Amino acid sequence: MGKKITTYVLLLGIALGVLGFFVATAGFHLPGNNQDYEPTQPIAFSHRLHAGELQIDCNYCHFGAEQSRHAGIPPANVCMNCHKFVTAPLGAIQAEDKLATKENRPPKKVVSTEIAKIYDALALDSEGKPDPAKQPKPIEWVKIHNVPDFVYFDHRAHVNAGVDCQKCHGNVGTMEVVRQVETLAMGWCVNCHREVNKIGVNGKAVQASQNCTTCHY
Amino acid sequence: MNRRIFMSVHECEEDLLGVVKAVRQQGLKIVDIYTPYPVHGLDRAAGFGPSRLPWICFVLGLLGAGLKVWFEFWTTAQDWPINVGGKPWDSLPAFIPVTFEVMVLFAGVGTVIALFIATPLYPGKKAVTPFARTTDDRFALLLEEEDATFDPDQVRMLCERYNAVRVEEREEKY
Amino acid sequence: MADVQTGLRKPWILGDKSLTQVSQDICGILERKPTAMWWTAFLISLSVLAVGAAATIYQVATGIGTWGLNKTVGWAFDITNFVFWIGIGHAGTLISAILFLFRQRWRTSVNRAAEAMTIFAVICAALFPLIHMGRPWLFFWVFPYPNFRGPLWINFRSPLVWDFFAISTYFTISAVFWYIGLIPDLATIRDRAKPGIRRRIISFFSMGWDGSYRSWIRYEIVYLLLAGLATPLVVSVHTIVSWDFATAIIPGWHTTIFPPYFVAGAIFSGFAMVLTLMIIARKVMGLEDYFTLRHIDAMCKIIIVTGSIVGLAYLTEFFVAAYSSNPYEQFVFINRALGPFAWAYWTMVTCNVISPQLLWFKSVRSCIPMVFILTIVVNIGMWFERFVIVVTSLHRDYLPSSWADYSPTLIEILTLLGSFGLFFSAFLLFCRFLPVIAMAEVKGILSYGKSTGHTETSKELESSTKPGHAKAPVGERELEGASA
Amino acid sequence: MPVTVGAINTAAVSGIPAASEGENYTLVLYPKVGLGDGRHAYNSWLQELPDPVTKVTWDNYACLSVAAARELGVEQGDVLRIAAGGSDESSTLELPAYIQPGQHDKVVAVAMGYGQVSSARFVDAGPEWILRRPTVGDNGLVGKNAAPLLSLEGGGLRYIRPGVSVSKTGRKTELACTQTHHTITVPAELATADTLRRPIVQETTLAAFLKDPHSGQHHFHVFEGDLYPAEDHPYTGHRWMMAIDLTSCSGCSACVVACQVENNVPVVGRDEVLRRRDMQWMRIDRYYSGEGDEVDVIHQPMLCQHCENASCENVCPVLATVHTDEGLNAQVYNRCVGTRYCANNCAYKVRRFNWFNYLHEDEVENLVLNPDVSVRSRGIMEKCSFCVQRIQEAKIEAKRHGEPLADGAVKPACQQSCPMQAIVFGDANNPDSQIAKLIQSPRQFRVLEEINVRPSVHYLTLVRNRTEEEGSVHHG
Repeated sequence: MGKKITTYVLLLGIALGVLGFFVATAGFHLPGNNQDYEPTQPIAFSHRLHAGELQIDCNYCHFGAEQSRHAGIPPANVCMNCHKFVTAPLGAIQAEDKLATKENRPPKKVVSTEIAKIYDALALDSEGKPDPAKQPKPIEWVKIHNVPDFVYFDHRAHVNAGVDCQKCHGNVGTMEVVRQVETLAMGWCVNCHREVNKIGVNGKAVQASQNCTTCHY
Repeated sequence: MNRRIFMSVHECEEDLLGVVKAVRQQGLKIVDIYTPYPVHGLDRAAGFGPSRLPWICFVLGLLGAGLKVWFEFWTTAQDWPINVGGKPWDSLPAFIPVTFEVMVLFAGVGTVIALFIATPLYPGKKAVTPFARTTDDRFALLLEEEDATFDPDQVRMLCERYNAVRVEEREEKY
Repeated sequence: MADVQTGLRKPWILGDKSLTQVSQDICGILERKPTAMWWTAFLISLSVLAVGAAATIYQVATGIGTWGLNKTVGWAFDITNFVFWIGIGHAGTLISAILFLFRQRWRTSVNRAAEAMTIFAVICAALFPLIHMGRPWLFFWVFPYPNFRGPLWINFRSPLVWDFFAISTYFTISAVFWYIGLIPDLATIRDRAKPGIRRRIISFFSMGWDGSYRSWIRYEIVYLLLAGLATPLVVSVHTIVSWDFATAIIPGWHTTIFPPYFVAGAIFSGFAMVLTLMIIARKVMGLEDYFTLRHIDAMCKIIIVTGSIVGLAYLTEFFVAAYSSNPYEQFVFINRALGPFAWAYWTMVTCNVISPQLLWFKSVRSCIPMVFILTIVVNIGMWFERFVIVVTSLHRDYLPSSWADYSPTLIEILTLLGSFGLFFSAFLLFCRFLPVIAMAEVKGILSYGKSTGHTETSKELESSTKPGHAKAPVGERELEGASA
Repeated sequence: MPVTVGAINTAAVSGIPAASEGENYTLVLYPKVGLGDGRHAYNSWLQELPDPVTKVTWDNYACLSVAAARELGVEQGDVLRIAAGGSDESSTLELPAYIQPGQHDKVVAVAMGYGQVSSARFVDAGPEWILRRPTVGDNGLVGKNAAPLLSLEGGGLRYIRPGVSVSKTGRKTELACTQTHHTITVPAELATADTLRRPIVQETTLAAFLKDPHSGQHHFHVFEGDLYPAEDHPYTGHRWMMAIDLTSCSGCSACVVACQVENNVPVVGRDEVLRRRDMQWMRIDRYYSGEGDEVDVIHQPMLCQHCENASCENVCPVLATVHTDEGLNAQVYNRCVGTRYCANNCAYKVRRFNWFNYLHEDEVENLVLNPDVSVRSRGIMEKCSFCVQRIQEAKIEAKRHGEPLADGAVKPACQQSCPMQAIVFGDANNPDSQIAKLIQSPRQFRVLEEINVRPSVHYLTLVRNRTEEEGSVHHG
């Protein structure tokens, strides 16, 4: 009897072990492959809201993509183009308005906690005025799409050739938190270069180079 | 089903060759012969047919060479042609060395695997020797007592004429 | 059949051995405890290996700059050692395969040790292309495997890729050939061994070999096929190694004579190394009856032939350089003979061309210490041959501005020594744990050259005595055999 | 095109005293090409820049003529004591000898700019390993300061000091030299008469050139046809080529430093140079031609020739060096496993190997790394890329603006920095480009053309400003 129990326990253990192994290795990537990387950013910026719902053009914020190698992370000033005026969700502002009417006082400016972080970074007070007590400091965004140092990817060439941002970055407009969709492995780049030489980019014929020196120098 | 086996053990290859020829003349059925080393001429004497392993070797060699030529051509000229030192995409002469090596590898390793399967031999297999010293210095001839016409005494006398050092009969499952 | 060929020929195995005596002699070595001499030799080899390993680890950890190479001389000790060891590794398969095809009976005494030597030498050789890489941990990039780079394949036009395939094939086929040859002998050891862990291990590897003649037929065919495959393979391997140089454009490398020249050189050095090892082994392990003066004599003759081919190749190289009227080519050869590495060149000529000529004399061939010294001299010479080819061609090539000298660092020298440590450690272990002489094959040639007395006696018995003549002993043996 | 040579202002040199007689030598102090008077001594690039003539790095030395060295029984590297009278320490200098053909027999020349306190920072230069030798001398500095031997005369510094004595100290040091064979001829004892001079530089005199613009050319057995089908590798887009005018090149080595700066080429330190492992992608080969002390100097900038039939590419097992469809010989660092086969098989020996992890040794240098070029780690081959990062940038910018790539839009660092404009780079498939015209020049030749590697770097014959048609020009 004791032996039987031992056998069952052992079998169960093995089964659990195998299950655990598959669970643990399900997210396995080869070294250097950061597919599905989804870090938490210092500000809970929603691409779904901005790029998806509000239909803001990618190039509005990532204006470097057309003119330089790097698409760039927009400086906080770019945020302020809108967020000088848009400071909180509509609901919060309406609530404050209601409250102010009730209390019979002028409504206070409502700044959501996330937008307040932008103000903080630019050393502004809650009214959007420079606050001499604060020091401007950069927002420490976490880089998601990263290629190794020996790879020279150029946004300019791709954007001007008409490649959609989504081709490499996935449908960012649906992502609350941005995640790396593609592998960004060399084969992924090369195979796209091969494909577009046959079918073109959005109907336009292109010549995508497959020379090593296109990316490596 | 059981069968009766008649075994005769000899001390040297000349005796073995002699007795094998003699039993063959008598039309007796040889089950197997156990020897410490490959005795030349015994295959003909015992009437064992030739092995088909050379064909396996040949086919595998051709397969290896063919696959390799195709693979080299495909990788360098088709899948991703890269200009290396101005050489043509399909540099067939440069592919010969590797093709040859892969041919030998396929043929050699494949034949040995075929041998292991055909014999069969595999690691950890338990050896069943009819007589302990057949891997040392004894030659054992195993005959099958097919039917009633097999006269053990007569065969024993035949074997002893060729200096059989031991003669034995046993039942065997098969 | 044996009675037809006997009489005039002398036996290869001395001492009028019986079949069981062969098993006794060869297995006895493995069944006894190792001698003090074996321990001494093994510990020395192991220490040398440890020092070499330390040097290699330091090199891999720090950078290949710990070797004395420079921008002009990119290869020196590394590829010299590689070609040297590969050359040593050629004798084994040559003895096993080519001499088997030529039905040279004397090969049976040396083929097992020579094959083992081949395997260890190829391991030593394969080590050098690996550790000479700037990034040895990425060595697998030389293999065409599917990958996430496109996939990006490899350059099948590169002789280094050919090398990779040639060496791995050669190693695999040699190892398989060696193992196949071992199976019947392992069965012999198994059946002699006392029950216990040793017997279990040997039994595992003997693959249930039982000496059935049906197996022997297939076995013999496979052995013949492997020999037939290994013969062109052995020629191809050193040919490909020589193409490392011959397909390059560097004067002194770029020459069509290299393949035959390298193959002859490989056999030359390989036979010398087999002789070195076997002369030690016969003494230490008491194998004088199996590895006789006649064997030494036969091998010395091959050394003379191959040594002379090598000498001819040296001359031909000079002739071709002179005839080419290519200034770079001519310079390289004059520079070899008279330039800064002239000492290496003349060491090579002395050791490889002049010293083997002594073997023309029967008295030298039958003097074992003399042969022993000459085989070592030949191997020194053959190491220098590769050194001369690699270094003197590189150090002064086309543009005089980039001419440079080369001298090895301590790390390089220790790495070379370490490879010897590895080789001898492995060989000594082999001598301890596996039969040094192919028993099944030696048994097959025992009757060769012997007086046919036994056969005649049996014939006599056949005619004169009645059946059942062999009496008492049979009964005894029956008892003995009953335990099986 | 006639060439006029301005009259030499002899008045300017009248102040130099005549060479001293007997045992005494005249000491000539000169500012170093790279270091100047020492103001650049903290700069490792310039410390490792080979002197345009002696090719020595990381040291100063006393140059003696061949005859003077013979007279004093001095060999290269013997440490000499140069005493300029006076008993104080500052008037003597101990420096290794360098034997300089073509120098005046009674002159001992010493470079200024060494022994500077700022060079103490190179004490740790170079890779760290057990057999390494230091970059700085016994004094903890690079070289010896020759400034105390300057004299003040008439309110001005005099760089020339007659009456110095030169003696051997009996010690010897090695000089870290990037080139150790100095002539274009091979050693006489190792050659037959017609193979003595290597036909790797074409030179002629002005007189001969004016008569025949093709003068000085070697006539090789030119390879007719090809074993391989040419249609496999047509160069239909850009075809990058370079031309280097040997007549214009003065050997100043600005290109060498420019290339080093642009391409993140590491500084390796004195010991590594001694081991002949200098890393500069571009080097200037300096050859003496002529007999004894009467020598001509040839400067031949040598860089990756980007051969169409590149011998390095065939031998790489892992496709780390391959050809692009614009004629570049690409070196892919991240694919390289470091067999060094390519470097061995390079006829020009222009490939450089990272024997150790070189960069990151010098903090100041690391601050000026070019972000557009990968930093190579150890075990990797590297070489001139024709500044492919600049090519890529220019191509993408031209495409962005929708314009064709203009001739001259891509300038590699060497061309950009060449004060003599001896280097021209461009697209040879563009018939209007400067390079397309230069490769049609009657002076055009390619080094080692006879081995059919088809280099993309063209040279223009060196024309010496001489009136005689033969002069000291030796034909191979």
